[in-house]
Amino acid sequence: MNLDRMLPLLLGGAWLLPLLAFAIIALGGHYLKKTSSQHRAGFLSTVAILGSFVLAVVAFSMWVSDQGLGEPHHGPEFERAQLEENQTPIQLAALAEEGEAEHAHDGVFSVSGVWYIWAQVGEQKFEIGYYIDALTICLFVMITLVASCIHFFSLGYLQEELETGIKDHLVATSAGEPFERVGRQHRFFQYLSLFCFSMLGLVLAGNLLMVFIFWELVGICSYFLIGFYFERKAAQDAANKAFLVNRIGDLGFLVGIMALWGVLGTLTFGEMSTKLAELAPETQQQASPNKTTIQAASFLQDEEAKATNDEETADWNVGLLILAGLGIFCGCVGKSAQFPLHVWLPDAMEGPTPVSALVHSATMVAAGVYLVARCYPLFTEEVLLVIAYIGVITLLMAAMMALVAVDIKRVLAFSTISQLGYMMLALGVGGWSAGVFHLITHAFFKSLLFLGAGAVIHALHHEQLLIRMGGLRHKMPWTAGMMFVGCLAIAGAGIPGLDWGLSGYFSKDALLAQAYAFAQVNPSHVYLYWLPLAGKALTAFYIFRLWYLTFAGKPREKKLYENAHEAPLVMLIPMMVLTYFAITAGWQIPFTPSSVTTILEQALPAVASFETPWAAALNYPAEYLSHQYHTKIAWTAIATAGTGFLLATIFYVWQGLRPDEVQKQFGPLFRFLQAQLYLNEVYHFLFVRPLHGIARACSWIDRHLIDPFVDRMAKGTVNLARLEDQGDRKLIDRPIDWMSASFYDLAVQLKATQTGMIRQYLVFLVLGTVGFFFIVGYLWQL
Amino acid sequence: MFTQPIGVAHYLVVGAILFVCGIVCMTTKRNTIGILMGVELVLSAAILNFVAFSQPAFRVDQEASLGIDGHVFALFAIVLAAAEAAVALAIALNYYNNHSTIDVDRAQDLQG
Amino acid sequence: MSSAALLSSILFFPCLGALVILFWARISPAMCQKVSLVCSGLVALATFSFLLPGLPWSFAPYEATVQHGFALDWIPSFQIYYYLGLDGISFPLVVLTAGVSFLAIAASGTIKKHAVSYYILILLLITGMLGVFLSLDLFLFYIFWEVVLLPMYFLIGIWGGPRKEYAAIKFFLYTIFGSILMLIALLMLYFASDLTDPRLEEFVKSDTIIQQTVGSQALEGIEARQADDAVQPLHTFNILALQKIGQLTDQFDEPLLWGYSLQWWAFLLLFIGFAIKLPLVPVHTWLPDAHVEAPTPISMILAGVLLKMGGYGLIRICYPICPEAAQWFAYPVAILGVIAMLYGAFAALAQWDFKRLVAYSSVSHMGYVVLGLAVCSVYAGGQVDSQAWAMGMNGAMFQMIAHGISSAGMFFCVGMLYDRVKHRQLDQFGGLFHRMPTFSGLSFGIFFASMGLPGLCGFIGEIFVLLSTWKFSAVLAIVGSLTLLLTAGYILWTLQRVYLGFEYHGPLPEKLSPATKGEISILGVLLAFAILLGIYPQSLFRYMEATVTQTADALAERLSAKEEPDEQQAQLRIDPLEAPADTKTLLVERVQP
Amino acid sequence: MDNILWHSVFFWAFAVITCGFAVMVVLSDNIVRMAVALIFSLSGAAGLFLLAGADFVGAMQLMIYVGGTLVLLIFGVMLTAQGPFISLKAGSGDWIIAVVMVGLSLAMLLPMAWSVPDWHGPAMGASETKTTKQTALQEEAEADQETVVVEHNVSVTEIGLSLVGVRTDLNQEDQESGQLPEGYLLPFEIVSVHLLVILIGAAYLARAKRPRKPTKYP
Repeated sequence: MNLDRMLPLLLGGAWLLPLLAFAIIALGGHYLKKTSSQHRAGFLSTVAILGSFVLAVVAFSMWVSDQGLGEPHHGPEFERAQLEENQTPIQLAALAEEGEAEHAHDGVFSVSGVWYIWAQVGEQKFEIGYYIDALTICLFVMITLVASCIHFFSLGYLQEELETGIKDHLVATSAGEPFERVGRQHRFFQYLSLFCFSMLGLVLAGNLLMVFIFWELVGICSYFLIGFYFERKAAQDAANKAFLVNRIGDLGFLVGIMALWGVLGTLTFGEMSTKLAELAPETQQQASPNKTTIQAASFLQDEEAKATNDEETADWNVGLLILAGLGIFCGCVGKSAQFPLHVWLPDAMEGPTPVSALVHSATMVAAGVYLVARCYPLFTEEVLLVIAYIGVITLLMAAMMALVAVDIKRVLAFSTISQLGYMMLALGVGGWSAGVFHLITHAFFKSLLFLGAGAVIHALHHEQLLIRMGGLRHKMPWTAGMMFVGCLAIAGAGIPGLDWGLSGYFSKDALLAQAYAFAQVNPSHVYLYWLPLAGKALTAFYIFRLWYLTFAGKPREKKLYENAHEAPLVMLIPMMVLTYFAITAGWQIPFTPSSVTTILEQALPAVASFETPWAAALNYPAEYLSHQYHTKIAWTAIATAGTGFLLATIFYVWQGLRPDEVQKQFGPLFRFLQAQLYLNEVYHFLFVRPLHGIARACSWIDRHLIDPFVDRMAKGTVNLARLEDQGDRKLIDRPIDWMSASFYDLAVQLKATQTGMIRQYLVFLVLGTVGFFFIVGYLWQL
Repeated sequence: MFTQPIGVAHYLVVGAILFVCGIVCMTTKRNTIGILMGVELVLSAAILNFVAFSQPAFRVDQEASLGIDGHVFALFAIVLAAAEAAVALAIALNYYNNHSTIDVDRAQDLQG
Repeated sequence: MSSAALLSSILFFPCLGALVILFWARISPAMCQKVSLVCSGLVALATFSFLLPGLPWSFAPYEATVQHGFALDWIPSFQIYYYLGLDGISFPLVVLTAGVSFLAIAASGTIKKHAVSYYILILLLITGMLGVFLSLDLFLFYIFWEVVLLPMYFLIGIWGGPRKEYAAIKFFLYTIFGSILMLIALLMLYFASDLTDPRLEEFVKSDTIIQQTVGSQALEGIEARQADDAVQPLHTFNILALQKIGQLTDQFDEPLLWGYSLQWWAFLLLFIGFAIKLPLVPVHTWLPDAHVEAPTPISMILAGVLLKMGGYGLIRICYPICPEAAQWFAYPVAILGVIAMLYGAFAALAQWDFKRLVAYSSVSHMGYVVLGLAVCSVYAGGQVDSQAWAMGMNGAMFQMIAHGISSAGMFFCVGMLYDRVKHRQLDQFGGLFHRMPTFSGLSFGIFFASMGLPGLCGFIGEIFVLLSTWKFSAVLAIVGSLTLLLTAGYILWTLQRVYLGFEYHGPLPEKLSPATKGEISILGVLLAFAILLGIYPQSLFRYMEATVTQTADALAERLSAKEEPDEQQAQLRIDPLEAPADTKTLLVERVQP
Repeated sequence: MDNILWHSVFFWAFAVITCGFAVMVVLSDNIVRMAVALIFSLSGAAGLFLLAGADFVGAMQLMIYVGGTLVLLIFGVMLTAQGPFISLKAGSGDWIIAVVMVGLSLAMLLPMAWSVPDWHGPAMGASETKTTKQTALQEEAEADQETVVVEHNVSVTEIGLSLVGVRTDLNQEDQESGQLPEGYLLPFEIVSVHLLVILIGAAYLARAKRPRKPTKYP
């Protein structure tokens, strides 16, 4: 079989099928709608994505038969490392260096090429091409599979959109009645098909500019899908917000592309590594897949005259490379909803639930993680460290927000943010395959959870508040059961002794093990392990809180409960498929030593970590070295997750602790989290309002130029006099009044901290001490 | 576990657990006497650390131990702890006399 | 068919239509439109036929030279010729002009007042615009430039909105001010030029048009010069000859005033003139008023074609004739471009009038054109990176075409709404997606094209300009890229306020009828072009890239040769790909003792 | 089995006792049970002192703490433990805070305790490498030493002398070099006076008073 020829054909076909469906629906939507009773548009779309799935599977099997499934990386050094488990960190690092030399790797096999020249200026070409390796193929299968399931689910979920008179109870007309509109299922499938096309294009793209094109296209699809119920103000705002926040990230991405173009002169994935190597002509390329040290010093030439000059060029290049890495990561921060650009994702839940399942959990938001994985060789140590820390901040923050969310979809949205944070962390600490593996497992169990939530919302007639649910397991046993599996998967349930568990168990285990290995050799970044571990307890807590509140206990709203019903089969079957994969995605493929990870590891890029002048001298443990910690980490992780589970059970089943009491006790913190750290307000105050201010200022300047100049001169004198008077009042009196008033207010507010509670003072004392040691210890180690 | 010799670190871990127990005791007990008990635990943890640091056999570099200094400080700490207990108890009794309760949460006279 | 007959008939065919309308007794408005439609349709057809391969007059792609060039005597005593021709720079703009004009006339159905004069004027306007892009003689160019001005004045002043007189006179005064500066500059250039320079010998011998017009005289002069005889200088208005003079000789380098050279002053004057037309902040304030008051078809032409005249002037006259001045002005012009981008976007964000918003978006988008042209990057050792500059110029050209398509479409959308409900207040729309679904879908496409969504035409020009700017100055590139965000901001906000929502809450809701077939086809054609250029930009680049790149290369060569590379610098020269502009100063400091 | 160090065994035993009863103190709501658990916890700590070779300090711990302080505490319990006060329960939120603080403090303290390799105990590995170079006879002698942890017991005499200013553990040369003896005479005196003052004060505070109406604060 000729992979070079067949793969582009197959994957290109899989890529273009949804576009075809989109074009047909877009141009012939009117006709398709007229025969609405047969929902043709939906079928067309579904058939297209199924076709893509089939093509992707064929491509996958061709790949496997040609390239094999990959072998787990257990070298001889692994056993040795296991023997010497009680080594000190320094010895371990030395061991890692030693092991790398033996761990030779014959490069990444990929198929790349050009479909057509997009634009050519002089000698510079911009092409529409493809780059296919194991990662591309795995993601193609994952995306088309999840998308197929969700297309089917949508056929059921959006059944009512086929009717001609739909009452939207969330929109009240001026007459006070619910707004009535014509259903538009075909529009939904049109957008969904366009999205699938863009997402597959993003994964298939052969160069960064093409990635950027599809990056924006998935953004606009997300815009359309979030704003599907565009009658609702909230949906419009959410759609705008999603696109604009993403644009902020994209600006960074663009800067990254520009910087990369400046330093490498190419944006094609296939050429990047060669160009990177060219940057350092006398590279000491160690024969290692995971860490190639290109020392800045090697830029130095022999000739004295050239030396300083070249060094500066090298510095500049490395600086540009860091900028490029940070810029590209900035794009990923936007798309993957990482802190501080995560604010759009919770609002994006305004879209229909299948959209949340597909776009805002499984695929589009994972595109950021994909891009980081794809551009991995570009990232210097500083950038990776930034990625890791952003990931940690995100995962903790989002998990805490999920603790207090009351909307079932929002809990899942925060959970998505948190899990994306885990992936970023894994990539940041050198766990390339762990991060990508978690991307894939997460896609399955999170879309399962979202579809479950969709089934619940569908059954309750668009009720999303957790506090109005409860006891639904009697009415919807299948949904409850499958969602429970999903919860177990996201919490990473498994049995460490037998090395058996759901998919999330394996991916999170790999991820935490890598973080632990990283913390072992970089003691100053030990929190990169501790905090994710703590996050795991939170994960288990919030996800089971969701399940208990929805399905366990007694029904809280009798009327809603009475009308609830199990989802129809067209919705249940996709969920079953996803359940199957949520359970098994992490398992070994029968009769082989391989699993999804080993297939992915075929695409493991060689990391050229530049020893930059500003480097914090980090050690990146090779990923296979972290295998030795798996058992240890698995126990720890299970214990942590178990704590979270236990706590959730104590709270919501045994009612040993009372949630409302806790809520009262932590009132301010609770409100702070529920308001999403007031970030929306802060952004509004810091960015949106100043921007509008500048805009108004620009407009104002124009009008002043329009005004007759003489006119202004005539009125000038009078105005001057008035201005002086006003100036006295406003510029001198007002600030002084304001100052005194605000000092008084401040004092009144500060008074509240003096509660007089002895035990509370004690808590502050302890937290302060711990914080002090944290800061001092951290700075010291730095 | 039992084949490894004991080092300062082991004592420190025990001390840390005692310390944390003391802290938790102080923050979760509303009973004045309970808080006093927490204080005792915390002091006990500190004394334990003094003693551990003064034993040269507990560490690789035997010269670095505190020696007799640690013992003397431990003694002082014990004595002061005893004195502190006496005074604190006196205060607690007084508080009880005045407020007819030993619930510290009621003692909010310092509220701003 | 000879080139002369072909180009002239295309150029003056609209005038013929105007004559027909003029002498057709008691013609009805509908008939006027039909005649003009046929007339401009034939022109559009003719220009589009240049794109087809195989025809005897088809325009050859990947070709840098002038095609279909010809010159006829006009005022030979002042070396003024009727010299027309097409090359990669003018050809796309001619096609754009013909296409947008046709669509604008098709959109003129609502004009009932003084229809005869309206269509006569609009046909004259088309001739003027085509003439500006076709003429290669500076004097002819100037004449057509002025010909455009008057019909536009009347079209705004008679068929405009409530404040039409104010807007028309403002437009007229602004533009005439720029024209006067231009006139001074081109006379300066004319009198400083001399074709008898020996350095031009090769050019004079090879260029057929020069041979045809003043060739013998020039060659005699050159021979006399080489023999050290005194000769009368031979001035010229030929734009290509002036470009060669600017690039090959130092005739424009003489100091003129306050220590600045002639070309410095010429550049400044020409730049101001073109910047007003473009328009560039701070001389842009005629644009919002003119757009708001002009009727819809005129807005389409104004935004779609007229603004491009400024950009065309810059890339055709300003930069090639005055390369050193261009380098001197690189930073100020680039900064002005970035300011225009940001300022226009900010001002658009603050507008409540739909049409004003679109007008300001034009200011913002034309800023890219200026920025793309200005990026002559200078590196250590006096090497100018012609690649980056070519990329910027190409991006600027592409941006002009793309903006011609998207802004015409946007103005048409606004005009459609205004025709129905007679207001343009953004906060009094909403819910149009329910009432006019097809129209809304097409408008979304057009607006997204303007927003620079990849896959549509607006993206390519922007990304090219920004990429080339990065080589010039990273800071400007980063600041400039903020425009992308602001553009997305105002476009999305506008779409939300106008199209989304559940009900229309403005006056005259009963008038909101769905779009007619004609309106849909106008928008559909524009959107189709936007998509075509978006997914396959090479379809445009293939025609213009060679010429634009050649222009950039020639300029870069001139500038590189000008900077005397001394030995040490040559040694320190580094690959332009790897070194930023900023390191230049650093390296130079290092070299000097 | 031969390798078992009984010192370590006793250490773990006492450690479990100490920590276990300390946790009991925390988890118990009844004040009387807390007091009992505290007695055991402190006794366990005393055992740990003895294991660490601090005989005198251990004895003092038993006498003063377990004997004195706790009697005092129980005295207090009896005086105040009436009806509702025996078990005052804290709210759920308090427990959450407590768990967070446990986590934070342990996350800070435990890595710190293990962060210094010197503190991990006497180096057994070092002596192993030594044995390869030595003769078999010496090996036997060393083997005995290996299993027995050499402890340094501080005698009461040493402590007593140091409290009055005579340091027996320092080199004689250091003492004679003209510097002041580094004893604890001054601190000892200060502590003594301090104790006296405190006890008088405590007695004053706790003296029987006429019952008074609780002051009302605004």
